[in-house]
Amino acid sequence: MTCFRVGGDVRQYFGRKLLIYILTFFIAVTVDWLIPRFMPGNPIDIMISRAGLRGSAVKTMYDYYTQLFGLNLPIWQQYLNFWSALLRGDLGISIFLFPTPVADVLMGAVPYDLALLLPAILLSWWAGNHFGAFAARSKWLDNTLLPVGYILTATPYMWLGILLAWLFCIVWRVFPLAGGYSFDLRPDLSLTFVWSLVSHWFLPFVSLFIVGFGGWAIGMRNMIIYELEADYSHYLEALGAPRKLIRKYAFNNAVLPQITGLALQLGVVVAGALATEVVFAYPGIGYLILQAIHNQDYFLLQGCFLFVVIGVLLANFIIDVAYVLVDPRTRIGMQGGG
Amino acid sequence: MPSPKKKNEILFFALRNNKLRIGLSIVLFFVVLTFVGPLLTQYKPDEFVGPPSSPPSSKFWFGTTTFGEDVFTQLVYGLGSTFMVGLIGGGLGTLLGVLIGFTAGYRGGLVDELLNMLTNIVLSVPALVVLLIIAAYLQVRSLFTESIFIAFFAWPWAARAIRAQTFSLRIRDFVDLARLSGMSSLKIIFTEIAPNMMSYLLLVFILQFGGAILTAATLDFIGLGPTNAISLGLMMNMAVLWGALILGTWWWFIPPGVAITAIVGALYVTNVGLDEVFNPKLREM
Amino acid sequence: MLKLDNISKVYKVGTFGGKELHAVSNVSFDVGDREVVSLIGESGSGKSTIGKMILRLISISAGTIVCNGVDVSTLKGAGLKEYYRSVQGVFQDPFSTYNPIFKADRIFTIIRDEFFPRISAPEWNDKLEKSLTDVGLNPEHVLDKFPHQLSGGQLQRFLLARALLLDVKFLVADEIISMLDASTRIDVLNLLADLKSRGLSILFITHDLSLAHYISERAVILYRGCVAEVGATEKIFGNPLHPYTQMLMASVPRLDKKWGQVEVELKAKQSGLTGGCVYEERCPVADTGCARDRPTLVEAECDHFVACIRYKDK
Amino acid sequence: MSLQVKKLTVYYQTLRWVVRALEDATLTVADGEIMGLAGESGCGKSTLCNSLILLKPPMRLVRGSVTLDGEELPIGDMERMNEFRFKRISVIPQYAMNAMNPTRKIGKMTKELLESRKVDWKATLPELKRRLDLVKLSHDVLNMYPIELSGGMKQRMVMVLSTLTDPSLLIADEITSALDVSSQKAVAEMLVAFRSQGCCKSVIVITHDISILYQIANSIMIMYAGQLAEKASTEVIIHSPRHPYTKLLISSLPTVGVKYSERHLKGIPGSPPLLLNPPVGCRFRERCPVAFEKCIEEPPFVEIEKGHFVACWKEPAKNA
Repeated sequence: MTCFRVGGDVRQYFGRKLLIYILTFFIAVTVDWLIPRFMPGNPIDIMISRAGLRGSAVKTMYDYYTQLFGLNLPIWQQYLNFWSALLRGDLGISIFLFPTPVADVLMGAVPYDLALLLPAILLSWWAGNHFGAFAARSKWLDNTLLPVGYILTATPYMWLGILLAWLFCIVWRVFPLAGGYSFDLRPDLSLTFVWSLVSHWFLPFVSLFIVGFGGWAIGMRNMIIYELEADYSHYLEALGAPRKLIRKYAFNNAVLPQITGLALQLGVVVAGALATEVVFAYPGIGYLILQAIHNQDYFLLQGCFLFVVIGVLLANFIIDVAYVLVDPRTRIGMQGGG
Repeated sequence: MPSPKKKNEILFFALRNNKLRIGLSIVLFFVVLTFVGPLLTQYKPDEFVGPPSSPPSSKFWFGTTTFGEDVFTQLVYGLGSTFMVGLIGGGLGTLLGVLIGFTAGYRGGLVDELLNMLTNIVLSVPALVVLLIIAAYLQVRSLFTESIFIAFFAWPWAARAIRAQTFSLRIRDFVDLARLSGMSSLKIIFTEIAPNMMSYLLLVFILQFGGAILTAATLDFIGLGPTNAISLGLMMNMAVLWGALILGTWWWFIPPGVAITAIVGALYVTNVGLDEVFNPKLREM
Repeated sequence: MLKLDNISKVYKVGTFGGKELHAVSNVSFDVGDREVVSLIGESGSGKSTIGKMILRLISISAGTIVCNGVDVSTLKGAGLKEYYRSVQGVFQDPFSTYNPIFKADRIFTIIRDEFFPRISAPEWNDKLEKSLTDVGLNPEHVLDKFPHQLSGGQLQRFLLARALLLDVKFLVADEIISMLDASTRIDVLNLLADLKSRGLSILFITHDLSLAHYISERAVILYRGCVAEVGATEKIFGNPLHPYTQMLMASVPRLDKKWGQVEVELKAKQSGLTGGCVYEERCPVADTGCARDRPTLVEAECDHFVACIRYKDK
Repeated sequence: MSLQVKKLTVYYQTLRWVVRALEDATLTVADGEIMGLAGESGCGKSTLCNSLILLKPPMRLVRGSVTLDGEELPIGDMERMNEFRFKRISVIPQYAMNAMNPTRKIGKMTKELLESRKVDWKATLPELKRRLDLVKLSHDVLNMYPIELSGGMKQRMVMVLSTLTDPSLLIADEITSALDVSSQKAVAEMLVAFRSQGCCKSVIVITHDISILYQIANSIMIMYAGQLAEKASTEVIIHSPRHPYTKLLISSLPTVGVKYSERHLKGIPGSPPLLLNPPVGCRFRERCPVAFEKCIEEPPFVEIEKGHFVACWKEPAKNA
């Protein structure tokens, strides 16, 4: 691995990136705090109307809730409390799972999400790039395999989920339809439980994988054609270098912008995952959000929002760091070399 | 290799580019279906007209839903709202992108740095999640408000592309020559830079249009679509909610999905075709 | 006509404008009326930056530019437009100076809309035709054509015709012929020199010494943003003083002398100047006396003469 | 032995039109000879040399043959030609500034290139280092990325790279045009040093700047609109050219001694013909002051004196 010379500029570059992410997080949290307070409809009224209370009980419950959620304090006080609670990791109490705090509910859903998202994103990124590079090899391949890529990337995530669910769960009965694991099992490390986990996980993973795969294939096809037209490819050709070497260099250079592409596409992929989880009732954050919406559980909804935002921003920052490590041009460019 | 007049040269390649031809024909087919469809069917999308969950037949071309609504009618009306979201959302997104992209690209310096930061911030916030929250709170949601929210989160993609293109045009000498001829910056942007980017703006609009449709479909699917209109996403949502999978009524959720995939796919293919027509380097491929 | 007084240009580079790049640092020279001054420098010497500062296409970090008594650096709006009535520029790449999607002669219509709004059509047409013929173009062949249908030479002549239409007093020609072919290049250069006779003063920016020598009376040698040498062209080319200029003169590929010859000549001139023995520099046994005075031929032995102070007349 | 080219004709074939870029080029380059190839843009000089080493679409070989050191070069066949590239015939490209893979260390890239061509890297390393000293580049340039080198350094590195396997013919395509005057002279002189050190037997130097050729070339070939106009030793071309185009071209070059006030140089009126459907016969006909009815036929490229070839009816062939 090349020795990583940390010059002054590199720190400044990361400092600036970090600043942007912190600013983004700050704005996202503020937006998240603003919504319930300024949107039409008051969460407390909705909760009470759902509980079907009458007469004096309405008043007392209203006061109790207002006091509980601290809605009676002055606005800026509420904002500070919100931040202090957030920093302590207390995301408030879920409404429809009343006593359990939002944080715990989320903790239950996060492992499923990571298990689904990480492999789906990384594998589709890796496979898509190699497929795109392969498709750019010849005109015939380009004209046949590429439209497939366009169809895939145009498919709405959830629709592919429904199709797969219908085909594999209903028509051919190969995979279970809903849930994280079959209901009659208690979570333990036995083989049956693990197998049930995997079989529930498989279809959402495949649908996320396929749609993402199309997008990366197209991106790579365009980038690699651009690199194969670059001067250094022509020079290697003129020196009789074998096609394999030229393609290897072109691929390595074409992959770099795909890394930044990964950071940009993260938000879109996460959104797709939410929809897919709804189709398979897969107990990730997406499914939680759906339940929160149906039960008007605003605090759970806000908690999910914060988790997703933090996850995406963190991933973006990691990808930015990886990019500087991998691409010598930016690293050396920053140190004013050359 | 000098070429004859620019105009008919582009036309020459446009007519021969089969990606463009296929893409455009599919999109046109659905546009026609949107206008002709409602005339072909005498039902309303939410009217109970036939036996529930009946398979496609001569009477109900795409069969009926669990409530006995005609799927074909729902599809046709849904297409209308999907295109509407695409137009308003995509159009507004492109407009915002153009404004911010142009000013950032042309002015440069601090303005560029600030606008760029704003673009990156909105880009790194996962748009759909924020949309979820907003939509969840809005009890009554119209197609129009949904399009505006979608546009609000789609413009950064357009802004990035247009900023890069404006920047590459700004350093060209003909901008300096225009300034030497006493033209004001605004006039330079609209009479010198913008016309050069018409082809590019079209490409950006097509992508925004497709993107808006996909985002709207996802939103509707989660149940946060317009409350007063039918859309393809809503159809799929209802299908899943009311057990179309278990009942095996495949004709309820397959047509909307095919429609969205076909429209958005055709738009992307048209985009690639246009890109090949406008920039000769790709033409040889 | 135009006086540059200690002008500098500093660019902010790096993230948040951390570091400063001194493209031009306190350059001063002036261009008299009806005079062609060549600004010679290699890439990165800041010659184009100076050109852009004079044309007010980029801001001036320090110093002033005075044109006919008016300080140009502070001109704004109408004042700047008036300034463009008398000062114009011609750029290097003809195909980047024309907006590709419009006809080439659109640059004239822009001029008419901006500077001659109330001129009548026939009057404008023959003013246009006159300036086109002045630059050696036939109006029928060149008007109503797209830029890619005209040659580089024709496009550059269009720009000169544009300057004639405004009857400018001062023209900044930034490498205007470096993209042209050898055969068409010289005609555009002659045309530029003819403009001088019509009362125009020209700042000819180039990296090509032979072009500068051919066309300019005075030359300014620029190196990394600072003026190395200024003066009459013959003096600078004939007797370069600054080591950088000497290196330039020794390196420029000429058609009459090989590089080796030029080097020997330059060396001879230098040592000749000092009046000492010409072999002094490479002589292994040279001493201080050798550099001071030129030894004459002495008869060291019968019918054997030598020019070296180590030998006395027999 | 040397390079023989017979009746080489190469066209550019694109979707809509055919450009007849090179027409019946016949020439020889002796061993140890540095031949300058000059002409205006679009005269076919790059097409001639590119077809010798990398003839790929949109270029199309119409006819003609090329032999190098007695062996026939299969320029039409991309695969078979691979064997000759880099080992027998090599090129310093016009785009030398970004000819090296930006994201690879120069040393690693060279190693991979050599090994891909079955050349032992360990055996070549000392020779590579010797040549780096020859072009005044420090050895730790092998551990750097191309972005860390200046323009002149990149040019010299590509020069060393292209000649690493001692090709018998080296094509230097506009290697000095992008450089400043000082590094231009250094690079030109290094090219001559490479030839005399045996790094390559003969060199073709392509440039539009004839004064550079005067400094380093033994002979100069002038081309016009895809046809060979004249070839002779440098002295003859500069001081006593015979082809009308060469005469006008040389006379239109402002050398350092000439001043506008003393002597008005004259350019060549008109512009080179479009090669979509080039004029029949001699393509300089329309612009040539001495053209006459015979010029409708294509003048043969004939030797009027020892080593002096001209393609013009006005210059009677030695034996005619």
